[in-house]
Amino acid sequence: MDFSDTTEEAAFRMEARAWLDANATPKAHPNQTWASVLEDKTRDNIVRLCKEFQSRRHADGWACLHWPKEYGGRGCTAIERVIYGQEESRYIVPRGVVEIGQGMAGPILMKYATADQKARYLPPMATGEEIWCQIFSEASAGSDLAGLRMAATKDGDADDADWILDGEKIWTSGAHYSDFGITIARSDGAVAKHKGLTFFFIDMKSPGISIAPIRQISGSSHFNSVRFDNVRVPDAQRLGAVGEGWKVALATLMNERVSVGEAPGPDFEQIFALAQTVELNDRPAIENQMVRSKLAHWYCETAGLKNTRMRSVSALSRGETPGPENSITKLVSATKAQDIARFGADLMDQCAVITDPDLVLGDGRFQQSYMQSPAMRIAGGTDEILRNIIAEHVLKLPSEPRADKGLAFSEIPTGNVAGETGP
Amino acid sequence: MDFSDTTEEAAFRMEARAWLDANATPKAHPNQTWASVLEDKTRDNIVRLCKEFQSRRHADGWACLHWPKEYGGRGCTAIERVIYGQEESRYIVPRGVVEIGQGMAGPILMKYATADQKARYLPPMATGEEIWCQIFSEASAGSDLAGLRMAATKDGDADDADWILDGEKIWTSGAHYSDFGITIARSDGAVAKHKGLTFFFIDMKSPGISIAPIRQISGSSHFNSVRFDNVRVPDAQRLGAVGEGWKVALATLMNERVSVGEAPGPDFEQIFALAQTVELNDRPAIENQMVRSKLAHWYCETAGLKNTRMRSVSALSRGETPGPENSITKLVSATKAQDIARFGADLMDQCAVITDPDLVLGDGRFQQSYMQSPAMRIAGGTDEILRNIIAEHVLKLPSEPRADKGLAFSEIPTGNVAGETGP
Amino acid sequence: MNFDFSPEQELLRDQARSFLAANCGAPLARKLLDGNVAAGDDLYRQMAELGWIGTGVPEEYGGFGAGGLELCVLAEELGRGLAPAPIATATYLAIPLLLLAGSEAQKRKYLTPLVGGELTVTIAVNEGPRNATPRNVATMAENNLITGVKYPVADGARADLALVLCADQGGGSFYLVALNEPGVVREDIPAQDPSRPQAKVSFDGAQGKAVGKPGEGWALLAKIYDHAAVLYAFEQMGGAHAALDQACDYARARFAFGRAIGSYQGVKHKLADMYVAATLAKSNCYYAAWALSTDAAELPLAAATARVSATKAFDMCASENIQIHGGMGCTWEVDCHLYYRRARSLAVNIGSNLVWEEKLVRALETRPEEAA
Amino acid sequence: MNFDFSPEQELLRDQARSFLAANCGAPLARKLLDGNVAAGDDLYRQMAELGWIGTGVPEEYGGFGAGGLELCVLAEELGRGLAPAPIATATYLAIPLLLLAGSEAQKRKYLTPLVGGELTVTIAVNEGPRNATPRNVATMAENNLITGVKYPVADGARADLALVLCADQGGGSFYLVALNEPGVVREDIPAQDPSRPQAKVSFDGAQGKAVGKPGEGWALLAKIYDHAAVLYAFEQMGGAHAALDQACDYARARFAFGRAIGSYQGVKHKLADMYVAATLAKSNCYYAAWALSTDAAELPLAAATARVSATKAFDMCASENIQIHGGMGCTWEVDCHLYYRRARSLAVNIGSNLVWEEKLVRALETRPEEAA
Repeated sequence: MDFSDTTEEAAFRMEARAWLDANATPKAHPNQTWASVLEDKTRDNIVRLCKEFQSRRHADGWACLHWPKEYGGRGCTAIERVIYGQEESRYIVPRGVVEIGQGMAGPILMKYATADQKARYLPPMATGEEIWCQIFSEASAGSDLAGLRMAATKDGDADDADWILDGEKIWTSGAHYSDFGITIARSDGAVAKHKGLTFFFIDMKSPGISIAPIRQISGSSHFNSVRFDNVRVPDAQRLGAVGEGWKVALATLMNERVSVGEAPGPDFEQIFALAQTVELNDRPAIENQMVRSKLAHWYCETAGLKNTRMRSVSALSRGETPGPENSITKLVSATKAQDIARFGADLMDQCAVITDPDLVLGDGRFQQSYMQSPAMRIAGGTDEILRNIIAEHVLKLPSEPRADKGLAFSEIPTGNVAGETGP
Repeated sequence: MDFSDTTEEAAFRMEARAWLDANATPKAHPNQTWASVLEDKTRDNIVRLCKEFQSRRHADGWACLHWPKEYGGRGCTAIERVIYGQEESRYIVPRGVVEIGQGMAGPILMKYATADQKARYLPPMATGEEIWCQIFSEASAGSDLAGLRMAATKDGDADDADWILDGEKIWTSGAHYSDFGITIARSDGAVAKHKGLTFFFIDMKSPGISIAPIRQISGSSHFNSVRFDNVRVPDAQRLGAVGEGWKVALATLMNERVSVGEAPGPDFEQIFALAQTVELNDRPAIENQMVRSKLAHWYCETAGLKNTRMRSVSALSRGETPGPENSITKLVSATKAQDIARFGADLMDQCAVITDPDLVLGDGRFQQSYMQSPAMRIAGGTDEILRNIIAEHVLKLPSEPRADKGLAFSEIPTGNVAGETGP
Repeated sequence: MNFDFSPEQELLRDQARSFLAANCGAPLARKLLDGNVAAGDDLYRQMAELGWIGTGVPEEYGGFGAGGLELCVLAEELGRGLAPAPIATATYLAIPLLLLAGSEAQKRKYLTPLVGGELTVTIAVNEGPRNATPRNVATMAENNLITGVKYPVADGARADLALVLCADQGGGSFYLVALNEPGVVREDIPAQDPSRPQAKVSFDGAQGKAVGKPGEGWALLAKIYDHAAVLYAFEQMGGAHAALDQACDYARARFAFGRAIGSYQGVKHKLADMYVAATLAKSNCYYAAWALSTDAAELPLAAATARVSATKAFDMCASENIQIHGGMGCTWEVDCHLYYRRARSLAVNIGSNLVWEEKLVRALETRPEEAA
Repeated sequence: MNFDFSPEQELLRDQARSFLAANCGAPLARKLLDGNVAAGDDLYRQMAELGWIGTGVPEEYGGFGAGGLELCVLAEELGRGLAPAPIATATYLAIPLLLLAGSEAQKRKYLTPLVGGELTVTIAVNEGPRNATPRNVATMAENNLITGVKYPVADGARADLALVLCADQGGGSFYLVALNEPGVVREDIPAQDPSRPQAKVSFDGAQGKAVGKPGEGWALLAKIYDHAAVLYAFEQMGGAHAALDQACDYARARFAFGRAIGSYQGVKHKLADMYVAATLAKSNCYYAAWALSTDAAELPLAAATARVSATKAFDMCASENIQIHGGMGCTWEVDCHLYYRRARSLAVNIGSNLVWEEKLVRALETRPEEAA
């Protein structure tokens, strides 16, 4: 049991570190974010900086680590990706624009697109010249994503007739600045839910696409809704066979799950620091044993997640497939973030009602996290879905009987489809 | 908002108190139990004392408060029963032998038995001369009681042919000293689960009945298993129509649910006293704010249950039907009892491993409660079943789709019927 | 045994609930969230007309002379109806403080216009990010001239008057200060629950009038907090039930995998737990209402018990309501976040559960022997 | 990066698991529960033959000179296999204490027979119902004659030797006492987990030999407890996984309402939570194993973290295992209660989480700056 790299891993780590040293600034403290040092926080500037950095990465051979070299990637092993990630996490690096395309759309294109399409789309995706987004969820299809309703209709009987897309999607990151998107729609409502879906990639400038930001409960808008009104898509932009869209989508969802990390927000170190700062009944809060017991609990969770990830990296290093670590990480860390935010507020007592970073302890991050953490417990698999996954995939418990089993999609009970009309 | 009785209620309370004063000893402290003052704790002695006390009760008109007077009861209102219970709880009173018969079997007989049967069986049940038990559960039919398998077969084609019972029941209290029992068995496996059951009362001395104590994890045996081998039961002892046994049983289960109280075991006052007694890191544990926070939590639950019961009594006093108070009480108090037992042990630190009442703080009751509380979370409706009941009956949430719906009992999947063969 | 509100009090509840449903609720809260700080003014005047502000005020000062029970009923409905107005600060804290400690002249002068809604009043205790204890209050009164900085002050940017807690040798003293007079500067500060606005109020030699005896300020505050805890608890409990109702409605209506999500035990059991928490809180509130209305010796314990239970219940119901709504619950358009914000704002007003759990246990330790 | 046990260590695990499955587990625990106190003697001798007792003992004293990692692997399997023998007390606490503080002569004299299983040893610290602190230890040693009463002492009625903590002016001192010599009276006391028997041991001028320097007793104990916490955590974590496995097996096999109870979210989500707790505990145990085996400065923090996580995980898995088994889980015949008893007994050995949470936070407060 030791934490040292193999010779090859150590060499790769040195190489990565050297490149990062030459191309990025080390963080001043572990929780420093790119956003916090960014002077011009406009979307345009963020997109510009991300594209620039990606271009440098690509020029030096550090783009798309997991992609094959022929498409502009580096062809890294899983453990090399982890090592690069460990090193990069110590630097301030522009993030958040190219990842969805490279992580989700790229692998799909590699598997389902024609050689010409790959040659056309993958290189500019790798360089960051062209940005891709993922357009999957619908208001009435969240956990039950395969229940989506956007219609894909053939415009005529020809085998290669265009498709017409009609419907509304939500929770799309980066729709505004993306050049292309991958999406999935229902091409046949008369067959079973999973059987009637077809997968496409689309040009985001196609007529009929309208994009609107979704305001979240925190007040900010990190996602969009994307409306499709009679959007024409050439059959050549179909990925996978007609009706096989669910199989195609599943592959991207697996990619998504692997990339989910610990929920952001004040972490153990920040609540520990707050407890050392604030007073409770005229004594430092850190002296209060109830506070200490909570801190012990969160430290155990935090260390447990970190050590679980190390065991996972260790398995990767041996060439094994990682286990359910990401489900555990998200399940535990999202609730932990919400609990820490709430407890931080309790520690601040009456002053916690204000959010002004200059007047409230902890720069207002506890208040911010309180408003952001509910989404963490939902996005990328709700607490409930994650528990199902752990129970069924790891513990091999039987799945629930399905009320929609064997039914044509159009016959599946939907209630009043509350999601579409508001509760 | 006040806590005073109406004139009628006050008069009834005085009358009850006067009778109790004349016939029982007031408790020395609120948690004193009959068992703790009993010198001869043998079962025979317990049964004898209970029968004696019931006989006195009956002679003075205080037996079977809720029964009509014609069968030897007092015909009390619901609020009068509560008032009597409040008063009786302040006295040491023999308990635990006559209640099941009077609470479950009696009302069933009143509803389903012939006039002759009522005349024969109800008066000695009221006086405590004859003891009745309830023989329902089976190892493979717990929460899913209607999945029971004991077979009831007609011995011949005559309408009034005897029935032959074959199978094994568990969780029967008092089977050894009971004269009669009520039971339910499957008379038809070819129809749906709830449709093939028939209800009987039986003479416990019938040939073919064998009774064995069930040892619980605490080491004690409060229940029995009852085996039926070819037990012959006259058709006249059938209660309700053939195949309508479930309807009959439901009525008794409702009676059972109403009578479930707070789980026994060290309560808030006892953990509070322990925290005031014991030391933690050389300081009184009560000074530790983590301990204080736990105490506050349990006090809130304890007070919440007490005040919920008062609201319920208030509704009874107005003649209204009580709500889901009993489900809430059992759900909260069983887990609370287990948590308090565990925390009490943590407070006792290393000494908590021993159970000798003379060497361990709290007379060993925390250790005892640790072993008894798991059953509290299961008997009379598991935590999970109680949550279903609250959600479906109070919050009107839809029930789950039933995997056994529309199936003949014999076709319902049973897995390996683990309960019958051990896990 | 009548451990319940009277038919008259239930009538008041019905009236309050329909009034608030028609004039308040999420639509009004949203106006305040969108920055329309004056949106609640009309509502406040209407509440005054309905007599709500003066519910607990004797008739001689223009009030209705009703008891604490009526205030409890109103508070529960204010919680359910997401009431944004400064009615909580006025009726739970400031007016009771004036009634308790004000001179006869002060009561005569201020209570009638307060009850009528012509004047509004708040209470200014906190001084920044520490819980309010004598060590943490530095605002001084010299010759009735007040100097210091108070924040957060609920509704402080719009109220006409404030009861300001000042430090002195002994136990602190309250002063009544007109906030629109010279020597007072106030600014809005961004709040987690903008429908309950907060302000920073700076006093620089502002004119104040002592309320109560010198040095009894902290004792008065403790007494008023016990009183207010019952009303806050009712408001929280009302909010918890409203969030629970919203969650149940959604769980019945929203389908996934061909059936209502409320039919899954993952959702169903969560809702049952929310109901249990809200019910225990309600029952503890009822007992505290009895203690409040009879000024029973049990009030400190009963108030802390209600407060702790109700804070937990509202926190739980508000956050799990979002969870049950899934992604939609995280959008601005769906009302879940209004309860979620309110839950937190009410949880720390008059002190968080870290403070109230301690008060609860201290009350238990000083119980008379026979109660144990 | 190799944050895992080596193939050789995994081989040891396989060997231990099959040995314990064949010779120990529930059947042996039940013999002890039924009062057959000698039932574990054979097993203990076999373990000694397999070299387990001497795993962490240098070869010069008859041991195998393996490191802490091998002990961790064994401890996890002892937990899984419900091992009843005094091996825990000997290998987690007493032998490490002898190794740490014993004189060369003492080590030469005692370790070889201990490793070989010819002698057994326990540790006697507690004196009744208070957690063991200098204030609560009154047993005295005068001229190496020991007087005082110790309980609970694990395996105290059957062990040959005990390391007895005695009070003195300074920091306490350990004495090695032969328990079958004059001046020692011992009696079994009823235990919550009879498969881990407890005794009351009274010393009345019993002959003792000082182990370690005078006055370093409490410091030694703290050090040994940090060491032992890692091993107890592994044992608890092994027990947690065994209880989880039992619960999963039952949830897959038991049907209600026509389907396996493990298909209901009420059961399924509970099992997922148990798995998460057991997994976090396991990962924290691994880190603590690394700290133990390298004698890293992080050991006190890592040990407390593993201990606190593992105590919670085993408590949870053991009690919810019963809940999932329903009524059957409450019967003596089904094995659930063996884990449930063991979970509690391990939870308080070497101090409950009230003590270990405090140690954890104290370790955090004294972390070197850069670690934060």
